[in-house]
Amino acid sequence: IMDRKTEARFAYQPKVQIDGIEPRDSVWGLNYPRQYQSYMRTQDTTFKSLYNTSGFKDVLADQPEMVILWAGYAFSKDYNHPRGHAWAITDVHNTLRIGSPMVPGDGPQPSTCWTCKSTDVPRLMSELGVTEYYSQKLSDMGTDVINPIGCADCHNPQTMNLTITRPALIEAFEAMGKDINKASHQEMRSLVCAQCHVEYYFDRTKQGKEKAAYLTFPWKDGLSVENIEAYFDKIDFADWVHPISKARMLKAQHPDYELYEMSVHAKRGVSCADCHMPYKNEGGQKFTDHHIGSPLSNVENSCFVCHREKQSDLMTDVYERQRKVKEGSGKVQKLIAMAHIEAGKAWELGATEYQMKDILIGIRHAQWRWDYVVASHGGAFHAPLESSRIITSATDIIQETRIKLSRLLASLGHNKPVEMPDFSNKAVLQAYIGLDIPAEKAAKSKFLDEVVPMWLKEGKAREAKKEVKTVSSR
Amino acid sequence: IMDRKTEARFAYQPKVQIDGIEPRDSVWGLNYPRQYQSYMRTQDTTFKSLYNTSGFKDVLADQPEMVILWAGYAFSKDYNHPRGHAWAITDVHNTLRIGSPMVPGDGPQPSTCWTCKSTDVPRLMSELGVTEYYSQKLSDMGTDVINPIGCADCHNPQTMNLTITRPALIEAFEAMGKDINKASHQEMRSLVCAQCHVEYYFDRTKQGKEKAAYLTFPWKDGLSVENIEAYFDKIDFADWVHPISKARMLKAQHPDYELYEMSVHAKRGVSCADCHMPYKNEGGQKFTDHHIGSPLSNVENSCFVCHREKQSDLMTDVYERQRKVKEGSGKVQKLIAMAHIEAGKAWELGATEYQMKDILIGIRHAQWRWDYVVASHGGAFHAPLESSRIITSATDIIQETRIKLSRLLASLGHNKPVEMPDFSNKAVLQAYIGLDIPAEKAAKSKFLDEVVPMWLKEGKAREAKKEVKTVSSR
Amino acid sequence: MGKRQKIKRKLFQYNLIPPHKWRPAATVLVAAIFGIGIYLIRLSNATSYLSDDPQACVNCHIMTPQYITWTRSSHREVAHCNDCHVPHDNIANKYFFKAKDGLYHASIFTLRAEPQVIRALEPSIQVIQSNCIRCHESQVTDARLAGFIDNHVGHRTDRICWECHREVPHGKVKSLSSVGHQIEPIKAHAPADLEIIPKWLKESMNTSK
Ligand code: HEC
Ligand code: HEC
Ligand code: HEC
Ligand code: HEC
Ligand code: HEC
Ligand code: HEC
Ligand code: HEC
Ligand code: HEC
Ligand code: HEC
Ligand code: HEC
Ligand code: HEC
Ligand code: HEC
Ligand code: HEC
Ligand code: HEC
Ligand SMILES: [Ca+2]
Ligand SMILES: [Ca+2]
Repeated sequence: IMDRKTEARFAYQPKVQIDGIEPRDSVWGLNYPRQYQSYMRTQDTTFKSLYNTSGFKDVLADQPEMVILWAGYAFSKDYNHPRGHAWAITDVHNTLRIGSPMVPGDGPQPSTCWTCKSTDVPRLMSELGVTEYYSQKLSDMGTDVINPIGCADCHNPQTMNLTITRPALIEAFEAMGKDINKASHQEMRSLVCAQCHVEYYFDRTKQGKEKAAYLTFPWKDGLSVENIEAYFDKIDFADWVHPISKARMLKAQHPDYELYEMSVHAKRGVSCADCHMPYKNEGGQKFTDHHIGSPLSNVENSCFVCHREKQSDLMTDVYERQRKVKEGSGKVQKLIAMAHIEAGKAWELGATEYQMKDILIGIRHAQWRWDYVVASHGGAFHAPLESSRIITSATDIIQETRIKLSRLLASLGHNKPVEMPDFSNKAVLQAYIGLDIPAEKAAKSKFLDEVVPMWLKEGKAREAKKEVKTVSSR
Repeated sequence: IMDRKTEARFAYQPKVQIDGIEPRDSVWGLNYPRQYQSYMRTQDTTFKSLYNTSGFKDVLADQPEMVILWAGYAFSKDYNHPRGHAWAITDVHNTLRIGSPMVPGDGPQPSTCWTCKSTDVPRLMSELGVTEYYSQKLSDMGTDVINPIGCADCHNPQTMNLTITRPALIEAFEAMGKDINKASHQEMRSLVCAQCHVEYYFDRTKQGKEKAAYLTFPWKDGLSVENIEAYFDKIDFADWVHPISKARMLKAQHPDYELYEMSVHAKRGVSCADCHMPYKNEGGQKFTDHHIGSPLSNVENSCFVCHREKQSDLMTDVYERQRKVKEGSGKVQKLIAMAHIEAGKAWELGATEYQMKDILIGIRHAQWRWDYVVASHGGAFHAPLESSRIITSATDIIQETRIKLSRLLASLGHNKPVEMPDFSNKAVLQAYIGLDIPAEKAAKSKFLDEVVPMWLKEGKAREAKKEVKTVSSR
Repeated sequence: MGKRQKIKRKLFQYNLIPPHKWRPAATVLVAAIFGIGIYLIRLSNATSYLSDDPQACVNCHIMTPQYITWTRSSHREVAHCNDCHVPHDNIANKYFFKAKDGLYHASIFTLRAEPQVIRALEPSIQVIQSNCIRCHESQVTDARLAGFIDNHVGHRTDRICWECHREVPHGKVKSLSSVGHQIEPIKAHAPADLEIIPKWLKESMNTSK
């Protein structure tokens, strides 16, 4: 009997022994070939649904007014739809947002940026210590971070149990007075994603850790958009100051988990993995499909577990909800862009800080709320009503602000619509806000030719030294 | 076999034979006591949920700004939450909206008002003809309309099949190019409700029927709020002209069916009766519970058929959706009220028709959309996302309009917020718009004392002459 | 379709084609039976049994409780009678079971020998059970859903599903007298000219008064 039990636990034959933190999926893959092979398919960028894609669509080209919204912030240079996990490192290298750091220590971004991109991160954190890891430049770790998101981010190598490898999530739970160790397995099937698919900010004021760009999730007072807004207001945080309107702005980054938690699926206990990593049958073996991507590429395995509608009905369910939310968010982003420019005009005409105070708060709050919905690429389906509710409130706030602006402008002698740039052209708008994209692209091209290949080469050489222990067959 | 077929159809023992159109439920009740008794429970006004009630809550007292929205229209005098079907006649008698018509032919409202209130309506329509029925005054039919909504409105007396007794629904289907006779039984379980729980208007331009206030559902170009808005714009229809803003206004009345059709429940084939008239077990007998009211008074029989959540979870599902929609609608109604008053100020300061044109269209459209959502008391749960989407668009439109207004006001020399009356007091606002409610109430009291008892007495006397045929027991 | 072939094959299989010398007599007999048969078929709407229309089953008033409880159940939109009560492992088996079951029901019904309380019999219990599993396989075996329901894995194997899911789909109380009036127009009984709009209204609207 004992024998059979062991057999049950090791129905598979481990080929290699995984020691410590092993960042290379290919090594794990020797033991778990099905999961590995399906995970490798996150390289595939061909799937397209109505609004989303694995194909790395250029969001700024699609909706150029975002360039105005993010003027003065790196997102105005470059922002794309996400693609599969396999691309996480490449896409960081490629993005204009990190500049073109030709030598270590160069460039605008801190090491913290790597946190959600690589299995090398838990390795580095354990080697350097968490605070030290957060205290460098992105370019300092170019040769160290070479493996995209993978097994080691979510799994305990000994037991294969799901595990949390990112301190920010653990700390966020602590801040809320919760213990993540108490999470059920079903919750873990979402929490592994919540390590990355969440809104974050860099705390540079942490006592004794002032040098670090300390990755923090602003969940202390709750997960709703209002709770987080109030949290940021209370600590008077701003990601940047908008050069046109001078508003102290917030950037919302992919609050997928937070919005999802407001949905009926979450209330009914459905986890991210239920839809994005459904069970799959291959050669009589059932396993979790690790090809994480749009569930719409795979409705039969994902939605059908719980819903017996026609596939086309489930697709239109998703599209209808996305359309209804995007109708409002598409509208409000244009209004916010206008408000920035109207505020700029007001400053130009001599408005005072005092006159602008409420207006700037209005712009900050409206854009924060809009971004919260839009930055969550799945949100319009994950939590359609909550998304729509937030968009309603953003619309109200920004229009109230624009009424104040129009009164202020009138009092400054400008009682008519403010002239706007052409909102339909990304390049024109980038020039309008003073970016020299051709120059940035030229630098990037040099960086990609000269620096990145070296980073990868050195990194691989370092790894090659680490030995892989094979397990002798019984 | 022949024998058994008859047996199947008359498994019960009818006590009376129902001839022609029998408006009295008590007569039908002799044959179908369970359905009758449960239907009589619509008299019960004790149930209260978070937002709705069977208790006839005074909506204007609750949200006084509506008085401004409906200035110049009867709804500014009196508007209540609905209560059970049993009250339909009483509530028409009581409402200030019909005035106090002391003699036949008096009063503001046409006979068409009765259409959705009584089983006497099919009787009268068959006696007078449809157009003739629509061509009188409400007060002309005081003695004729005495039975509230009942069996004869939804059932064929011979077969008990569901049936459509109101021409407006049949004509609306024709206008859409559909044949209502092709409706499935499951669709009929919603369509009987769609005879009344729908948006309507009185067409006074029907060729050859110019004297009639011809009840019409504006569905020709589709059921969405935009479709219907476009339909009304095309025929340049207005329910009334707002005395303050001078906007040509539309009133949306209870588009319960239309909004419901946009929901996921409708898409999955759920009908009104599934939730509002669930199956019930009494003494081992199963029957359709005719106590139509809030399903929240009866979650076990209604939602539990399809959902196995905790009752409290289903309740909060409903409340959460209602709260999220009402957050936006509650806000936008105040903004629209402000826009009316701001527009009034602009006229006062000498604005021209030309300057006001777009502004008035904005007010018309925003209020129409807001009303569409709010007038459907169930809408915030029936179709939460569609409701929220509409509220977003109403918010955008009214604020855009108010920006135009603030520019116009500034150009007329008034560059500051317009002074508003106290939005928190119904009586104050009614006085503000020039209503003399105490006088109207006094007249109503006289009407209720002197006229209504006479109407009912004469009506009962007329009915007493109609004989009820009992069926001899076999 | 191959329906006719299938019947023929079945008939052969069970030696139901008479030997040569009996053929003339048999032909007459068969013709007579056929005549009455057609009449009966029309009267009882037997053709509808070949379909998956639930209304087929309600031809017998005896099925009314099951029919109307089903129309008020969560399975209404997703499973018709035959989805549960007929085997779905292969098509031949489906029609064979249907024929057998139908003949049995029909005889009992015409003989008025139906029991006061109809209950699912052993063979049909097996059919139903396997149909529950057919549709819900992924749900009841999916390890990921085990998290939702304590002990479902254990419990589902040692008994029949509706021992627990008693309301699926007919509910607990199922006698004929328990369900009162069935007002959904059953095609078999409804007059051909059944219309949703009452006559008086149609006339009134036509004369456009
Ligand atoms: C270690 C961080 C990390 C974790 C853990 C993580 N993600 Fe991601 N995810 C990312 C990043 C970064 C991207 C974008 C990669 C890119 O575009 O280069 C991404 C992309 C995606 C995409 C878009 C894929 C496409 O083809 O468009 C989906 C869907 C997704 N993740 C779902 C999940 C789910 C579900 C989980 C948990 C089971 C999860 N992620 C866990 C960081 C993470
Ligand atoms: C808390 C986790 C986290 C941190 C910290 C983080 N990212 Fe990401 N990143 C993600 C996720 C999740 C996605 C997928 C985003 C989506 O769905 O839009 C992503 C996507 C991206 C992409 C691909 C999509 C695009 O816009 O082109 C790039 C590039 C990127 N991140 C760069 C950065 C940089 C630079 C930083 C530091 C400033 C950073 N990330 C910090 C989680 C993170
Ligand atoms: C983004 C998070 C994430 C990443 C990355 C990831 N997994 Fe998983 N893995 C999961 C989740 C979630 C499950 C499902 C756990 C459950 O349902 O019990 C799972 C399950 C498994 C299982 C259990 C058997 C099964 O199929 O359900 C194995 C083995 C496994 N993963 C191996 C791997 C390997 C090998 C890699 C790298 C190639 C990897 N995983 C990468 C999240 C991840
Ligand atoms: C593990 C179970 C599960 C999976 C997988 C699942 N759902 Fe659901 N879904 C539910 C539950 C439970 C509800 C809530 C309704 C209820 O209580 O019956 C729901 C509700 C819905 C609704 C109505 C909610 C709304 O926003 O209007 C839609 C639409 C829907 N699901 C679509 C999908 C689609 C599309 C997929 C696949 C991408 C999917 N679901 C995957 C269980 C699931
Ligand atoms: C033709 C396919 C089919 C058959 C056969 C079937 N079901 Fe279902 N069942 C469904 C579908 C589809 C749903 C709805 C699930 C959803 O909305 O995703 C459902 C829902 C359920 C539910 C949840 C809803 C409720 O009413 O509680 C239970 C329990 C259930 N079935 C049990 C059974 C049992 C027991 C049997 C056998 C007697 C059975 N089912 C036979 C397709 C089927
Ligand atoms: C009920 C099913 C369901 C659940 C549960 C779910 N998602 Fe999604 N998710 C979807 C669907 C459907 C889409 C839209 C895909 C599309 O438009 O092609 C989506 C989109 C996304 C996207 C954007 C993908 C892209 O290509 O831009 C991300 C990222 C994502 N989900 C992450 C998550 C995370 C993290 C969780 C858990 C917190 C989660 N999802 C839970 C169904 C689900
Ligand atoms: C002949 C017209 C008519 C028909 C048919 C009709 N209703 Fe009504 N309904 C009304 C009127 C009028 C009221 C308001 C009565 C009052 O407040 O005096 C009402 C009130 C209600 C209420 C509020 C009850 C409460 O206690 O708050 C509900 C719920 C309702 N109806 C649902 C339905 C449903 C479901 C159907 C179809 C099964 C239906 N109605 C059919 C006219 C109708
Ligand atoms: C197309 C059908 C229809 C017509 C025509 C109609 N009503 Fe109603 N009426 C309803 C329904 C449905 C309700 C329940 C309303 C709700 O849910 O708010 C109602 C509710 C009422 C109520 C009770 C609630 C309240 O506001 O106090 C009164 C009084 C009333 N109507 C009077 C009238 C008058 C006066 C007219 C003519 C101007 C009229 N109705 C025309 C369908 C109709
Ligand atoms: C607002 C519409 C409406 C009114 C008014 C109404 N019914 Fe019904 N009735 C229905 C609906 C819907 C059904 C369910 C039909 C079905 O599911 O097949 C029904 C079913 C019935 C049935 C069939 C048996 C059952 O319980 O399902 C009887 C008998 C019946 N009603 C009698 C009456 C009597 C008597 C009255 C008056 C006291 C009445 N009804 C008033 C809509 C109505
Ligand atoms: C006859 C079946 C049926 C009845 C009765 C029913 N529902 Fe549903 N409900 C569904 C179906 C089907 C869905 C869509 C989800 C899916 O496809 O599984 C749904 C979806 C939902 C959702 C998610 C949709 C959303 O808007 O987010 C909620 C919440 C819900 N139902 C609550 C209720 C409540 C509360 C009641 C009772 C008042 C009720 N339901 C009655 C079948 C039903
Ligand atoms: C899925 C279940 C469901 C369906 C289907 C449904 N309703 Fe409702 N309805 C509700 C719930 C829940 C409420 C909210 C009750 C409350 O707040 O107390 C409601 C509220 C209402 C109200 C307002 C009642 C009041 O007291 O103010 C009316 C009127 C109504 N519904 C009519 C309809 C009509 C007409 C249809 C079909 C077109 C319909 N409903 C379909 C669940 C449903
Ligand atoms: C979801 C599966 C399912 C569907 C659909 C279904 N049944 Fe059943 N049926 C059952 C189950 C389970 C039983 C056994 C109930 C018991 O023994 O308590 C049953 C029992 C019966 C019985 C035996 C009497 C009784 O009530 O126990 C009859 C007769 C019957 N069904 C007829 C029908 C008819 C007619 C339809 C279609 C209108 C139908 N069934 C649809 C599952 C189903
Ligand atoms: C000619 C009349 C008639 C028709 C048509 C009919 N039944 Fe029956 N059925 C009966 C009678 C009589 C019984 C009772 C038999 C007994 O229990 O001895 C019965 C019993 C049953 C039973 C319980 C006994 C068993 O076999 O387990 C089921 C299940 C059933 N029927 C399902 C159906 C289904 C499904 C249909 C439609 C395809 C149908 N019936 C059509 C007359 C009929
Ligand atoms: C010992 C009792 C028991 C047995 C036997 C059993 N179940 Fe269940 N089942 C439950 C319980 C308890 C639940 C959870 C409660 C619920 O959701 O209704 C459940 C839930 C379900 C659900 C999900 C229902 C939902 O609301 O989403 C399905 C489907 C289901 N069972 C199907 C089956 C099938 C098929 C069988 C037979 C193979 C079966 N069950 C046997 C007790 C049982
Ligand atoms: Ca942020
Ligand atoms: Ca109207």
